[in-house]
Formats: sequence, structure tokens, C-alpha cells
Amino acid sequence: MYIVGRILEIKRLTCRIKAFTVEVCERVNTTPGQFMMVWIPQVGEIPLSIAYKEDRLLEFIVAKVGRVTGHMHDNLSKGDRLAIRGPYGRGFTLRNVEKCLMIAGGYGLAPLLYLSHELKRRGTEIDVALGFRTREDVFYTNRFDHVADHVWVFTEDGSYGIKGMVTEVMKKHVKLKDYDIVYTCGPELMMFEVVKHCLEQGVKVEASLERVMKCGIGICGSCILDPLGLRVCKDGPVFDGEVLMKINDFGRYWRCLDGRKVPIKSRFNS
Amino acid sequence: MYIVGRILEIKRLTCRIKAFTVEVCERVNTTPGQFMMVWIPQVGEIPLSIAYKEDRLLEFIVAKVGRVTGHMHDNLSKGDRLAIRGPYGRGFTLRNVEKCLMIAGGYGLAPLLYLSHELKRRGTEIDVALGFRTREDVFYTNRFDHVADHVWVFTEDGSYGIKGMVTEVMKKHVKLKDYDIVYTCGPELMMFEVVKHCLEQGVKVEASLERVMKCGIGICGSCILDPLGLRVCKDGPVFDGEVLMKINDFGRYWRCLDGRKVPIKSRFNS
Amino acid sequence: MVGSSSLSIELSGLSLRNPLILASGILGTTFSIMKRIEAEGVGAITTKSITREPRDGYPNPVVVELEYGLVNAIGLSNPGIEYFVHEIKLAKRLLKIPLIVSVAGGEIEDIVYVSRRAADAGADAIELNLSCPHVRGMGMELGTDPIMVKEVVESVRKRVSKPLFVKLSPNVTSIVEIGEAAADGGADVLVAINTVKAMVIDVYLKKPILSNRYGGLSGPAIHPIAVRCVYELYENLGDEVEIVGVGGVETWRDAIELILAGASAVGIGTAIVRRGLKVFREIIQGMAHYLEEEGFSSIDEVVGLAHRR
Amino acid sequence: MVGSSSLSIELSGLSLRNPLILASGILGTTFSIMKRIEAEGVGAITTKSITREPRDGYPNPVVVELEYGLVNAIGLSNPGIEYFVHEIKLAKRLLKIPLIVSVAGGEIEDIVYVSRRAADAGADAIELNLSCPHVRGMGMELGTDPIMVKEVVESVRKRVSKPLFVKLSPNVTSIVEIGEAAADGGADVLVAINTVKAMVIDVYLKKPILSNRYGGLSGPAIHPIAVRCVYELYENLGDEVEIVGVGGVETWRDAIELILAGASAVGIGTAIVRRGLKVFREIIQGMAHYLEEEGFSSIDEVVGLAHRR
Ligand SMILES: Cc1cc2nc3c(=O)[nH]c(=O)nc-3n(C[C@H](O)[C@H](O)[C@H](O)COP(=O)(O)OP(=O)(O)OC[C@H]3O[C@@H](n4cnc5c(N)ncnc54)[C@H](O)[C@@H]3O)c2cc1C
Ligand SMILES: Cc1cc2nc3c(=O)[nH]c(=O)nc-3n(C[C@H](O)[C@H](O)[C@H](O)COP(=O)(O)OP(=O)(O)OC[C@H]3O[C@@H](n4cnc5c(N)ncnc54)[C@H](O)[C@@H]3O)c2cc1C
Ligand SMILES: Cc1cc2nc3c(=O)[nH]c(=O)nc-3n(C[C@H](O)[C@H](O)[C@H](O)COP(=O)(O)O)c2cc1C
Ligand SMILES: Cc1cc2nc3c(=O)[nH]c(=O)nc-3n(C[C@H](O)[C@H](O)[C@H](O)COP(=O)(O)O)c2cc1C
Ligand code: FES
Ligand code: FES
Repeated sequence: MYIVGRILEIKRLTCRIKAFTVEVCERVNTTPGQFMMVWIPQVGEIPLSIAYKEDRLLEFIVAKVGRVTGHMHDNLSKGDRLAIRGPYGRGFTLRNVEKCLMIAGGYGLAPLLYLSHELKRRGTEIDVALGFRTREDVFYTNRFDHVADHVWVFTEDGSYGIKGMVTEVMKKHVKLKDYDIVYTCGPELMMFEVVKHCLEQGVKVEASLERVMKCGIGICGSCILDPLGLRVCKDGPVFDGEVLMKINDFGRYWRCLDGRKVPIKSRFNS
Repeated sequence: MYIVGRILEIKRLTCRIKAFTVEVCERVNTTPGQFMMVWIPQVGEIPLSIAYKEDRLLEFIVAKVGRVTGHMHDNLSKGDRLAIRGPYGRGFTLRNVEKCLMIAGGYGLAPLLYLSHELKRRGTEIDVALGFRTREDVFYTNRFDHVADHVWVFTEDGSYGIKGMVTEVMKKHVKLKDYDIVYTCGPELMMFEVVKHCLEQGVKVEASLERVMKCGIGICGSCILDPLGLRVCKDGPVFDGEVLMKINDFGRYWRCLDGRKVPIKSRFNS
Repeated sequence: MVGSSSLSIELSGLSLRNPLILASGILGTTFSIMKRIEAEGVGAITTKSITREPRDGYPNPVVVELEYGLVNAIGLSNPGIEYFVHEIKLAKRLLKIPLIVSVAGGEIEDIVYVSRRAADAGADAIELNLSCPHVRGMGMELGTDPIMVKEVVESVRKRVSKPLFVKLSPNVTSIVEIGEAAADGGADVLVAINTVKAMVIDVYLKKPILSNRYGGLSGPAIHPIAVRCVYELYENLGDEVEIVGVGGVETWRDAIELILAGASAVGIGTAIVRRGLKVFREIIQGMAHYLEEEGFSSIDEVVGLAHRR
Repeated sequence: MVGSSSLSIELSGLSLRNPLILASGILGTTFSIMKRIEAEGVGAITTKSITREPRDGYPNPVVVELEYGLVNAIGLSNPGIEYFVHEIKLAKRLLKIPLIVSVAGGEIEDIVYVSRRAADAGADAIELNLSCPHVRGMGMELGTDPIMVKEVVESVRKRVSKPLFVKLSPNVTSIVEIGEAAADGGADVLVAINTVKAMVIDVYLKKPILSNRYGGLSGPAIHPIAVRCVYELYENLGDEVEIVGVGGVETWRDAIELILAGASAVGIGTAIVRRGLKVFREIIQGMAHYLEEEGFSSIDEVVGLAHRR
């Protein structure tokens, strides 16, 4: 069933991204990498990663991309109610991680923000690389300050931080072998590059995927990855890199609402 | 839901009474005075008091009075299956009883047998009076030997034990005030006499009632006692004497299957 | 009690202190248990369904308990109207809340007869339970044929001036069609839903458990079905009749859900098994709290709100 | 595995290693998940219902989780037969167990077309899901009118020689009447039941949760309704057709109950949410154990036993 939440605060982070802090009526047990299905009555319901959690407060970072996210940006305000169900899915590995690297693209930083705070509590050493298109897209880098040992910020045009793609961090800025694990979330082509490189270097890597989600609980079949038949909502959204490399769809195909596959480039851009 | 049981043993106790030992597939939590609904497929379902319990063994004492009990007597044999649900109802008071008297008529000894063993475990001192019509009706007096300090057996015609009604035990054979509580089960007119006398003497008394039972779980309304609206299946079958004295129906009216009341004498004889 | 005044309603002219009604067939057999249930806080009481002649009902087993509900086939056991008239009179003398007498039968003339006797004895309203096999209908339930439903309701309407409730079965292709027929016949209130036709088989004894084999499912399992039926009825007939929502109500949330769907009042049955008689008080308190929290001054304001665009 | 051989059945000529079938609409969308479910031990797979044209389905929310089941209104989202033909071919290449393709549509010619395409692509059987609003039926479900049901089934029967399954809705006054029409039309197997029409309203947000407002109840809540429907169908049509029982099966007991009622095989849907994919293996083991314990040499012997006097 749904848990009812009330919006405590909405922060405009960039012109496309807002953060919603929601107070829910009961405590929920969550782990970083899990998502919630968020329902705006008479508008729709979408999956959102938990970007931060404290007691009965949940934070969501929402990029304006379409109908529901558009409504959230344009019409929701403090005090409004929404209903959420979840948490759903399998999150990131938390155990036996002494040192990790996080590579995020755009709002992909959402689950990694929550993850970084959780790992910090466990004493993990954390390095973070955040990538954005340009200066105006940069947000929340400071939220990693207290938990990460290093924070690299990349912009494609160099208008802020380091110029270049965030994936370059693996190749130029760190010694990948120093990390027990690399976590990544962002545009799928970016994640594809990260996963491929990490595995080539023999470093464990986990990525959080997105697909169209209807049920969110593993029965409708709209989020299936071929050819392993994995469900992003239930078996993911976080997958191990080794598994992802066996998935033809990864980095290549997305499924539309009707279930047909389309090449990922045509729809996916950060 | 039903618990399935298998008949381990059938003992013929008198020409009208048999004891069924049933092994059930799961342990049930019961307390003396509670009853079970016992279903014989394609025959019917009747309420029966728990006469004894040990681990997954339940004993029922069944008087042959009609269709279902007749079938149980005539057609059931060792190994047959039946299904039971329950336990239901409120049982006898077990706490703070140092010394008690039990007064049973006929198969009314069933719940008192289980009660006596339970109270013995708790260190209660127990006296028992068992009443029967005649020598041929006497059964199970020995089952009380190891738990009771005194066992008086009455027959109406004196063909066995003491001649007279079992109710005489209260007046002639014991000092009623010595007991913390009197428990009674048997024909309702007998119980009526016991309850009335005990209350007159200022001694706490509990009696176990019978009524037509359909649901057994307090919703069908077939076992209601006027004018308090008590349900024998749920608020009873064991009632406190003080309560019973406020019930006009007690000792006077029984309800038929259709819910109409009929005077108790016309149908009830031990 | 917190905000209890705002829970009171008018239902087809009857004043109820709150919208909870004891559903038919659950304990409404004697004046004494009705009195006891009144003391638990209920707003009105429906009696067990009464027929012209006394009925023993089906032999045991007549009920199966499941994890999320009950399946029952009591078989309309009742003492017949002749005897029950006294029960009604006693109840009316003792109760302060409205008494709705449920009437059942397989023939129109019997239904009319029982309704009149019940009304004359003092019933505040008559509820027609049309889920009996109809004699002329060759075993078909009276309540599944819109033409028969209209005829029965009309016949009773002509002879009884008290508020007329009609209880609807969910075991039909279109509950709205049946509800319409009842409304056309002159029903003031539609009561939805009766139990859903079901069966339980014991896997070891390999037989249907109920002596009647078939029974009716009630309790939480049918709640979303009841919500749907009430919503449909309100959408189509909300202007013509009032609705009593029944089915699987165990908590104040369940009750409010039915009211949002369009019910003016809410029946409670099976919850008594699972929560005890205190369930009435619990739901009343929960509803009062909800009204305050959500800023409603009266429960009336909640009726049918889920239909608002 | 213990006694697994005795679980195998023939269903309308198809050989199943055990009587468990993945129900339509639950995960049967791609060859890859079908392969994975085959590995979990299932006896046969039904695909999601496929229409002529691709369908997005209803917008989210499309499912509500309840304590004792689900209410869903996915809205027949599917890629359309043109695309799905490839999925069928891939599945047939990879699967060793029978593949039943579920077909839906609002017009007879569409249903016939999709059925033929599916059969040609290699489907081992066709299952007609007649719970779409019928275009000519003015919004009425195709599966609620016996005349239309017979016509549709007949039309498909004429053009498809593969085993023909017809999935029945419980939202009708008489499921036997609809089952009869399907049998008359030439159905080999009746599949009962589809979901029960239901609704869930959020008491705080005060709206029906599903975007389609109405949805279908599945899971444990409907199990006793499914048992009743299968029992009724077997009693009336057991000589003419085979039956697949579907509805709320979560344990081997639930499955056996449907088989005792008359089902030759058993569909599993919602249980996957609550128990995971391992539910197939659990039920298979439980059924094998039951057969041994109860002294049956084959599951066939259990079919319809609850009808024996
Ligand atoms: C597990 C998971 C976690 C997510 N976490 C976040 C998050 O933390 N912040 C955030 O802003 N977004 C997140 N998303 C993506 C977010 O769910 C979509 O952006 C949203 O559903 C789009 O809804 P819309 O109605 O605004 O867009 P629409 O009008 O429906 O479509 C606009 C675009 O979004 C795409 N889209 C539609 N549905 C989804 C979907 N379910 N997932 C991804 N893309 C979709 C469409 O293909 C289209 O390109 C997450 C998605 C998943 C699956
Ligand atoms: C709480 C409770 C505990 C009981 N414990 C025992 C017990 O331990 N041993 C035992 O032998 N009997 C016990 N009984 C009585 C037993 O249930 C009935 O004798 C039985 O139901 C009669 O069934 P029948 O089909 O054989 O009789 P029927 O053919 O139905 O009727 C025969 C006679 O039994 C009476 N009767 C019918 N139903 C009941 C009923 N539910 N309760 C009492 N009398 C009934 C009828 O009025 C009639 O006089 C108990 C009854 C109750 C309510
Ligand atoms: C044991 C039992 C007996 C019932 N008897 C009747 C009856 O006599 N007349 C009637 O109209 N409904 C009867 N019903 C149906 C209830 O009034 C109610 O419509 C149904 O149980 C759904 O509500 P619930 O889930 O709250 O029980 C009975 C239900 C039960 C469980
Ligand atoms: C999410 C979901 C989607 C469904 N989609 C379909 C479908 O496309 N076609 C169909 O015939 N039945 C569909 N059904 C109904 C199931 O096949 C099944 O009949 C019903 O859910 C009852 O079984 P269960 O309780 O085991 O789930 C769907 C059910 C669910 C829960
Ligand atoms: S969203 Fe339904 S299976 Fe993943
Ligand atoms: S037997 Fe049904 S209320 Fe007691």
C-alpha cells in the first residue's frame, strides 16, 4: 500500500532539476540504490531513486523530462501531498568496502548521494566524480564534501571544474586498482563505458539502471533485460558489472511503454 | 481453517458413550472448557469439549444422541480422518484456585477431566463428584483417581456408588465454603441447581453451557442467551454463576436450529 | 467523544448517530444481542434476514474461516416472521438507534407479507435481501434479474411506507443494472454488497467443506470489490438513491474508502470475528480523528469525494 | 526430484512436465524471462495478452498492492503481434515446455488475425482473453455475452488447429453460461478465472489510485472464488472440456484445491510478487509430497475428486 507523504521543501537546483524533501507518515526501511514509486494523484506515478534519507524524511532529486516530472516541477509546492510505495529493488553492495569510487552523470548522482552517506557511516573511504554538461547543470557537489575524500567535478565544456567527460576520471585521475569497487549511475552509455573499463581493469563495478517501470514489483514484464530475463525493478536496479556484460540490452536497447525495443541512443541523453 | 486429525483409538465407555483419541497434524493451544468444531465429511460438524490433551493428541467423549454423534459411534473407526477447527470459547478459571470442587453429570465430565489434569499440574486440591443414571452409564471415574483427592460417584438408582443426584454432594458430603470455586458441567437443570446453591452459599461457581452452534465464532447468533445477549460460543461456553443468574434462559430455554426458543425441559435430559 | 457529533447522518430520513450499521446476518437475531451491540456504539442495526416460515438453515459446517475472510452458507436460518415480530417489538422498546429489518424470500407475495409484518411491528426500515433462489426463477437468484428485482421492489414499495433498502449481490455481470431496477422500483437505499460466491475444499478430506458446498465470501478479501461496486452505483445512481457500503470493513480506513466511493453509511459484518465487538468503537474513533485531521466538519462532506475531478 | 514423474500431465494434447502454468500477463513478455521461468520448473508458459496493434497500456499507477492480493489495470500493454512474432519464434527455439500465446482484442477479425499469426509463429496453443471492451458491444466486455463468446471462439476455431484455450471472467452472473458458449464454439480448454473487478481509493489523496480507476483483483483474496468457478465449470462441462484453474494460488494446497475442484492444470500469477520465482519449485515439491502421502500414483487421479459423492 501507499505511504502518504507531505512535501516539506522544494529546492531548485538547476533549471531542469529540483530536490523534493518529503515527510512520510511512517518509517520505511531502505538501502541505497533502491527506488520508490511516487504517485501524484491525477497526474501519474514514476520511479525515483532515494537520494537521501533521515528518519521519516526522504529526499528525491527530480529532472524535468516529461509529463509527471514536468508537473512536479511546475505545480507542486510545499505542503502538497503525494503517495509513495516501496522501497523496491536491490541496492548497492555495502559490505566489505574499504575504499570506493563513485562516478555519476547528471541526476544519476541521486542514489550515490544516499550511498555515500551510508558508506561513510560504515567507515568507507570515498572518492567521487560528478559529471555535468555545463556550468548551469552543476548541483549538489557540496553535499559530498563531508563524506568524500576527493570530489572531482567535470563539465563537458569545461565551464566548471575539470573539462571533459566524467568517465575520464577512471583513466586519468585515479589508480583504479586502489578501489574495492566502483559505483556508477547516470546515462546508460556513460555507465556502459565505466563498466567495461572497470572489468577490463579487473575492478568490481556496480551500476544502477533505468527502464520504463509499470508495476515496480516484478510482474508486469516491462523492464526485462535480454537475454538473461532480469527485471530492473526487482533483480536490479543495481546490477553487478559482470552480469551487465552478459546483457545485450545494456547500453544498446531500451523498451518503450508497449514493450518494443528501441536503440538506446535515440532516446537516451543525460 | 481446519486441522486434519486421524483417529488413533476409539474406546466404548458405555452403550451410549465412546471416547475418540485424535492425532492432529499441528499443535493447538487450548485451555480446559474450550471446545472444538469437529467435522465428519458428508455427515456434519458438531461442537465437542476437549476432554483431554497431550501434545498432538486430543480426546473427545461423545454421547450418541443424533445424526452426527450416531455416525461417529456407528461408522467411524481407527485410522479415519476428521477435520477440526478451534479451539473456541472461553474456558474455566485456572488462576488462584487452591481447592476446588467439580460436579459433573454424564458426559459433562468431559471438560472437567481436562480441567482436573490442568489444575493438578498447578497444584490445586481437587474434589470431584460424578453423577450417572445407573450402573451401566458409569464411565471414566478412574481417570480422576490420580488427580483428585476425593472422587464421589453417584447413581440415581444407587446401582453404583452413592445413591442419589450428584447435586447432593454440595449439601451432604462436603463443606462448600472450603472451596475457592465449584466447576460444573452436565444437564442444564442440574447446573442450574448447582449454580443457585453455590451463590446462595457465597461460593464462586462456573458452569459450561451447551446451545445449538452453527458458526462457533460469534457471528451467526444461534447461541445467544437472553437478556444479556451473551454468545455461548464466544463469551462462553463457561460462564460465571453470577452472570448466569442474570440470564433468564439459563435452565429454562433452549434455542432450536431456526432460532426459536423452547422450554428446556422438553429437550434436555442428561 | 472526539468530534462525534460530526459523524451523525440522515439516511433516508432516519437519524443515525454515526454511519456504522451492523450488517444483516451477523448476530442480528435477538433483541438481547442487538442491545449489546448498540452499547458498542453502532449507528443502526440490521436484523438477520427473516422469511415467512421458520428455517433451520443448512446443516453444519456453515462457515469456513480463511486468513483474509470467511466463507459462509448459513442458509437463511431464522425463526420466521411470526415469531420474529416479538423480537422486533422487544428490540424497538429497548433500542434508541434505528432498526432495519432484513427480509428474504423466494416469492414476491412472501416478501411483501414479511415486509408488512415487520413494518407494522415497528421496523424503522425494510431491507430486501434478494439473494434467495427464486421459486419461479427456477433456482436463479431473485436478485440477478433486473425485471424481477423491479417487480419485487415495486410490490413492497406499494405496501410499505417505511424507508426501503435493497441489498445487492455482486455476483452479476452489472450491479448497476440491478441497482437501477431497484431504484426504478422505488428503493430509497441500495446496500452493496452481499457476499461473493465462493467455495473451500479440504485437500485431505477432499470435499467442499460447507454442507451446501457453495458459500459466500466476506471480509477483507472482498473489500476492493465492494469499493468498486459502491463507486459504480454512485456514479450512475448517486442522484436517485443513497448507498450503504458493505464488504470487508475492518478499520476506519476501509470505512472511509467506501464513503469516498459514495456510501452514505457503512455496514460491518465479518470484522466482528476478527476484531471483536470493539471494532465499532475503534472505527468510530478513527473516523472522527480523520474528519478532524482532514478538516471536514461533517462526514457528509466526504460522501462520494473520490468522484470529484 | 521426489515423485516428479507422477506430476506430468497431458493437457489438450500438450505434454506438461507438471500442471503449473505461468498465468497470462505476469512476466510473459519476452523470450528471456520465459526461459528464466522455465528454469524455475514451470510446466508451461502463457504469454502476456497480445493485440493486433501495439498498446502502451494505461499510464501509471497500474497496480496497487494489498495485504491479500493485487489490484491491477495494466491496460493490455503489449508490443503488438507483428513485433511479438519474433519473441514467439525466439521462445520456441529456446523453450522445451509448451508455449501458450494469449490473444486479446475488441473485434473478432483482429482476434482471429492475431491467433493465426501466433499459431503460425509456433505457439503450441492459443488462449483467448475475452475481457477487452468489445467495440461493437458498446464498451461491454466481449467475454460477458454468451452469443459473442461463441461467435469469437468459433471464428478462431475455424482458422486455428492448435489447442484452443478460452480465459473466462468471473465478473458475470453465470460463468457456466459463458463456459458453455466457449465450449460450443469449440474451445478445448477453459481457463478460470481472470481478475475480479475492483477498486482501491486512497483515503488521504481521496482518489482511486489506478489511472484507469477500475482494476482487477488477483491473489489470495480471489482463491475461493476461483475454486467455486472451477467446481461449477467441471460439474457442468467436465465431460466436454479441460479446465485450467487460476486465481490466488500461492501454495501447493491452493493448487491441489483447484485440482480437486476439477482443474487439470493450475495457473500462477500474483504469487510471484509475494513469494518470488521460487514459488513454482515450492508448489511442485508440495504437490509431489501430497501425491505420495495420499497414495496417488498420478496427479490425474486427483482431478475433480471433490465431486465424488
Ligand atoms: C529505478 C529508477 C530510478 C530513477 N530515479 C530517478 C531519480 O532519482 N530522479 C529522476 O529525475 N529520475 C529518475 N528516474 C527516471 C524517472 O522515473 C523518469 O524520468 C520519469 O519516469 C519520467 O516521467 P515523465 O512522466 O516526466 O516523463 P514521460 O512524459 O513519461 O517521458 C519523458 C521521457 O522519460 C522517459 N521515461 C519514461 N518513463 C521512464 C521511467 N520509468 N524511467 C526512466 N525514464 C522514463 C521516456 O522514455 C521519455 O524519454 C528513475 C527511473 C528508474 C527506473
Ligand atoms: C460447547 C459444547 C460442548 C459440547 N461438548 C460435548 C462433548 O464433549 N461430548 C458430547 O457428546 N457432546 C457435546 N456437546 C453436545 C454435542 O455437540 C451434541 O450432542 C451434538 O451436536 C448433537 O449432534 P447430532 O447430529 O448427533 O444430533 P442431532 O441429530 O442434531 O440432534 C440430537 C439432539 O442433540 C441436540 N443438539 C443438536 N445440536 C446440538 C448442539 N450443538 N449442542 C448440544 N445439543 C445439540 C438436539 O437438540 C437434539 O436434542 C457439546 C455441545 C456444545 C455446545
Ligand atoms: C455469517 C454471515 C451471515 C450472513 N447473513 C446474511 C443475511 O442473512 N442477509 C443478508 O442480506 N446478508 C447476510 N450476510 C452478508 C453480510 O450482510 C455482508 O453483506 C457481507 O458479509 C459483507 O460484509 P462483511 O465483509 O463486513 O462481512 C451474511 C454474512 C455472513 C458472514
Ligand atoms: C499484473 C497482471 C497482469 C495481467 N494481465 C493479464 C493479461 O494480459 N491477460 C490475461 O488473460 N490475464 C491477465 N491477468 C490475469 C491473470 O492471468 C490471472 O488470471 C489472475 O491474476 C488471477 O491469478 P493470480 O491470483 O494467480 O494472479 C493479469 C494479472 C495481473 C496481476
Ligand atoms: S516494472 Fe513490472 S516487472 Fe519491472
Ligand atoms: S454459534 Fe454462531 S454466534 Fe455462537
